[in-house]
Amino acid sequence: MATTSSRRQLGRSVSIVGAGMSGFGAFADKDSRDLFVEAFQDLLDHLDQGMDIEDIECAYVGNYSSDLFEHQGHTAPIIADWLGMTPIPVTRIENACASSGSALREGIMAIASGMYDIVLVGGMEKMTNLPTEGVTDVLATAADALYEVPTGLTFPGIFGAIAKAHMDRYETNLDHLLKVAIKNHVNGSKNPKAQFNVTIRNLMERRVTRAEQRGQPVPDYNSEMDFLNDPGANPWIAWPLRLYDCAPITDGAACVLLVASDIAHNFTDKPVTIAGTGQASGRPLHDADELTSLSAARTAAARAYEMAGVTADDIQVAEVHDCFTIAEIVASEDLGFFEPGEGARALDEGRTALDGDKPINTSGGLKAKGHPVGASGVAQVAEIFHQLRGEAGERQVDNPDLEVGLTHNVGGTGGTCVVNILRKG
Amino acid sequence: MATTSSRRQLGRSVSIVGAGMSGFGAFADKDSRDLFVEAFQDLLDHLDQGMDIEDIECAYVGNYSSDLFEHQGHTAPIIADWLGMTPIPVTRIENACASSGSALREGIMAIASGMYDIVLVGGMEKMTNLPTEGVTDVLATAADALYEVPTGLTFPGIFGAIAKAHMDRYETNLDHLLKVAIKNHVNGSKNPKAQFNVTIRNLMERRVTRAEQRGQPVPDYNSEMDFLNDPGANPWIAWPLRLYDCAPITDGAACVLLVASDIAHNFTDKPVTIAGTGQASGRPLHDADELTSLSAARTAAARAYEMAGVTADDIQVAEVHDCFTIAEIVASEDLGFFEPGEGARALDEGRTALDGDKPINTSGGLKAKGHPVGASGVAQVAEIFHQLRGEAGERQVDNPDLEVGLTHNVGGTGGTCVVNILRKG
Amino acid sequence: MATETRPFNATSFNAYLTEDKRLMGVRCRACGMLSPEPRPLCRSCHSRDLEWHEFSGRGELSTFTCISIGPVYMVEQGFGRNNPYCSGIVTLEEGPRISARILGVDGNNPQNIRTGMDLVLALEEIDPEHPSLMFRPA
Amino acid sequence: MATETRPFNATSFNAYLTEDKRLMGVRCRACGMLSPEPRPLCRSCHSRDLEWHEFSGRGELSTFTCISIGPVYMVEQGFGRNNPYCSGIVTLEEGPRISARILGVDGNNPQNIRTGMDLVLALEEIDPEHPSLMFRPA
Ligand SMILES: [Zn+2]
Ligand SMILES: [Zn+2]
Repeated sequence: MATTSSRRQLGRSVSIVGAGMSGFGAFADKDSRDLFVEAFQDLLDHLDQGMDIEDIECAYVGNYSSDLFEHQGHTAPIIADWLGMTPIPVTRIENACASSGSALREGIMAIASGMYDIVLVGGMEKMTNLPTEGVTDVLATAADALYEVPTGLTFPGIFGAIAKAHMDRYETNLDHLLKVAIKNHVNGSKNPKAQFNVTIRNLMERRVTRAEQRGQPVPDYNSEMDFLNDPGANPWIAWPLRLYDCAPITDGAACVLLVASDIAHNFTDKPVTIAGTGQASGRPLHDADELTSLSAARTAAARAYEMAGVTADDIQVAEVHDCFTIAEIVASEDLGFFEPGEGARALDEGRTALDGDKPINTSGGLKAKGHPVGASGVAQVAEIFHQLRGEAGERQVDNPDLEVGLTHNVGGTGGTCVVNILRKG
Repeated sequence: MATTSSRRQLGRSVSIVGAGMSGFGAFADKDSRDLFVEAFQDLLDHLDQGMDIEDIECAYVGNYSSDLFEHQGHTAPIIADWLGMTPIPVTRIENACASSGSALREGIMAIASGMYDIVLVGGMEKMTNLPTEGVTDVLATAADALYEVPTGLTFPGIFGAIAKAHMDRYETNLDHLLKVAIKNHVNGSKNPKAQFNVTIRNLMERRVTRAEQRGQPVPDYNSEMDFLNDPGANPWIAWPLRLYDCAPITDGAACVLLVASDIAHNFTDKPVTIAGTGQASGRPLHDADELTSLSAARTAAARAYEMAGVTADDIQVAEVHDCFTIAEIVASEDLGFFEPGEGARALDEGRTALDGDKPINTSGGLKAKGHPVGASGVAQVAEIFHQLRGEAGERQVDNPDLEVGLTHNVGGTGGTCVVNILRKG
Repeated sequence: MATETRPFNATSFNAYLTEDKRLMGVRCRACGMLSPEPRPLCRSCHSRDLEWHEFSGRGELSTFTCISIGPVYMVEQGFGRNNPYCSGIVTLEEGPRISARILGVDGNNPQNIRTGMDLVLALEEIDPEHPSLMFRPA
Repeated sequence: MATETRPFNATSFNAYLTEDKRLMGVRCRACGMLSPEPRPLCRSCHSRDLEWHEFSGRGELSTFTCISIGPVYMVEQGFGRNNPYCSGIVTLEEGPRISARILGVDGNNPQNIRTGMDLVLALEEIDPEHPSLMFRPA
């Protein structure tokens, strides 16, 4: 019937020329507009050749639920006003925890369409003003309110069920989950913006010291694993997931500046190009093709690889959506980095560590960097931007040929997945 | 610094080839996914040459706050699943009552970018499951939660304050507001999909009949104005606005099918082209340039006119955002149809009636057709689509040269405004 | 059956479950697709020719979790850190899967809960005010 | 002043209002822009060189509405169809406008409420738990 071309090519190329992040953490005094301004100021402060804010023509704001967290809908024009950008068009994009991953795509297409040359894309979430049960309720709205939520399934619960299925089917065990947390905290300890700028070993030592100081029984930990297996230190959230399997509750914002590639050199000598982008939708876990994989991630990755003309083997650094430890293992398989069921072994072999052949979540990931849900997709892109430009400091991947990186951003339990592939230059 | 071209041209032209609407009204049994499917089925049933659903490559869902209305966030993948479209990328767009106006723009840019050829854009809102105070609270989240909402200002309240300013400054009076309602109900009475498919005269007669049947005192109405001035029939909501000045609380959905213009004739012999589109952001009323105008509407209109290469005089039919009666008067001035302060006189002269020289809200507008906020922007586009194709039935504008129509979709109290200009062919 | 004229939506699903004590979903007359969630459009072949279909309520446990930190409404029912509850994915004997609470298992001892075990719908446990699917070991 | 080191945000705004009984906004040192809402970036010239600025609390009523159907928290305070309250836009004597509750006027007789009338901040009426600007006729 209709002619659908198989090409997925942009009418013109789009580059990232700047990135910024607010601090990630718990900030009682800050509303989401304050966090967004902080991220934007960080972007401006690090933009190689500066810019005139008036040149920004359009903006996108990824946000999951200021509605429920702050009783504030319609956040886009507020952000515009707080950035001094009124009356440019500003639009909020919501795809749960993939909100700003999707927002980035809208920014890319807005430029590729010919409508705009310079677009700001950001995301933010202000989460810590609700108690944990309140946050649990809000995050549950990313699942199906009619057929999932009434069964008591929470966001950690659904990933817990994925973990159980993965452990049933493959060699994955509880220790593998914890190893993801240990690795990502090691990376986070090298990231000054991370909510947990600290290793799990440090956290373990602090707990011992505190017990000593208080004259309480001193735990006898021989390793991080001992600490993480102590139910007092690491209680169950949704078996088989414990506290340290879960990304924290975080306030934060991130943004990037996108421009048409033909003007990128007006902003920086080191732009990063959008090589490929893919997004896909998925169904509730009970309707998933597999209980051990997110089909939307596989589809989104396939499209992004095709558009970029690369394969999984070409990816040299990746930020993946480790909202829970199991999610990183599943992501590493869905993205084709490892065969299905081989993610845990790759972890054992240190392949995904900062000095491995496939470094994953150099920023600390959502687990250690923090997970202000609406900001996470763009914060991932900011990390790859810094890695490809060789400016990631202590956590810089040690690879002189670093050229291609990937981000993998998941909404809810796989209802949305966005994969972006970035290339240096 | 950066080179910003002044062109606002799409890389390729985009056409609308189909439109659908659910019924608009109060539907206790229907969730928003049911409403969206109903609108999509209406679209399919009226698509001139049919289509294969599998050809749709991408979709956008405009929705204001299923989060607060249904405790359901992340609606996009649910809509995809319910339409049988998983795994295509689907993204929710939120700009308050302009959500689906903004969604349409994303759909336009997605095609113009070269990424997709065939895109579904819709919107929906399920509002009637909350009591009126609850709806008032939800709608208030479109205003500023920090500096507007705590002062008790509601959504009708802010438009009430605009009405008062307009009456202070210009010749506008309370009767003019009511005349908007009377006109739009006349149009709505000719629209079978309208929530109020009935004139205000009919409503007045029903009230008289009911009083007679019940043996109650029979009101002595000589005209609709008598009826509308009866505080029992038309109580104050936010002075100077009464019940009949306000769009109703509505459940509903609408959608349109966008395609690259070069394949439009695969779907229909009567496509409608996107000639121009503009969006702008605005500030809270207290920070507006004028208390009698929405600056975002003026900016969005200027951009849309420029892109389409037309002026206000060229617009032959318009759907404007009459969330309140005063909003239609202000819109008719902001769009340049009439000079500032002349909107009320134009109404007196019947210029905006169905048989006037500038017919506005032929569908009945938000006032009579209903205002499921996330759906309204696309429902407006559906109306202009039908008008330009000469298929608006009883409410068809009687103009053999009808070629150019406009939609004006406002988020909140002017924080967002989207103006689209459509051209036949 | 008179009930078969109900619209395909969650209201009908819950009414069947709580009033008629039946697990009713839909079947596509065009391609045979079965869905316990009553949807108005077949997601496999996009046909709109669907009919109500009764599921037996028998199935097996495909995966599960035991939740210690629940949403407010589960906390209000007394669940929590010391009393986790089990929810999971049930594969119905007709093929489709569905999410459900799993009753009659010990949330404090998940290692004793066996995936693959047979389950039946626990209709009598369903709260008409807050309907949700509940299964128990067969 | 020690207080001038507070961050430019709503928490500081409300603390000034309820604890210090002052209406504190910001002034741009680069262009002079005044804003009663404390924003960290000048929206006129995009400078980040702002300072706290105290507003006198005097102004005039620019427009208003009398609200019969209020949000839940106003209904809980006894406002409603028979007891509408007045909210409006106040132009501060320093120039900027701001939204506020308007006290000391009869919400049932809006025709007697005069735009242009002088107003003063009613600091004593502000609820520290739910701070919002309140003005009354001067
Ligand atoms: Zn079928
Ligand atoms: Zn300034």
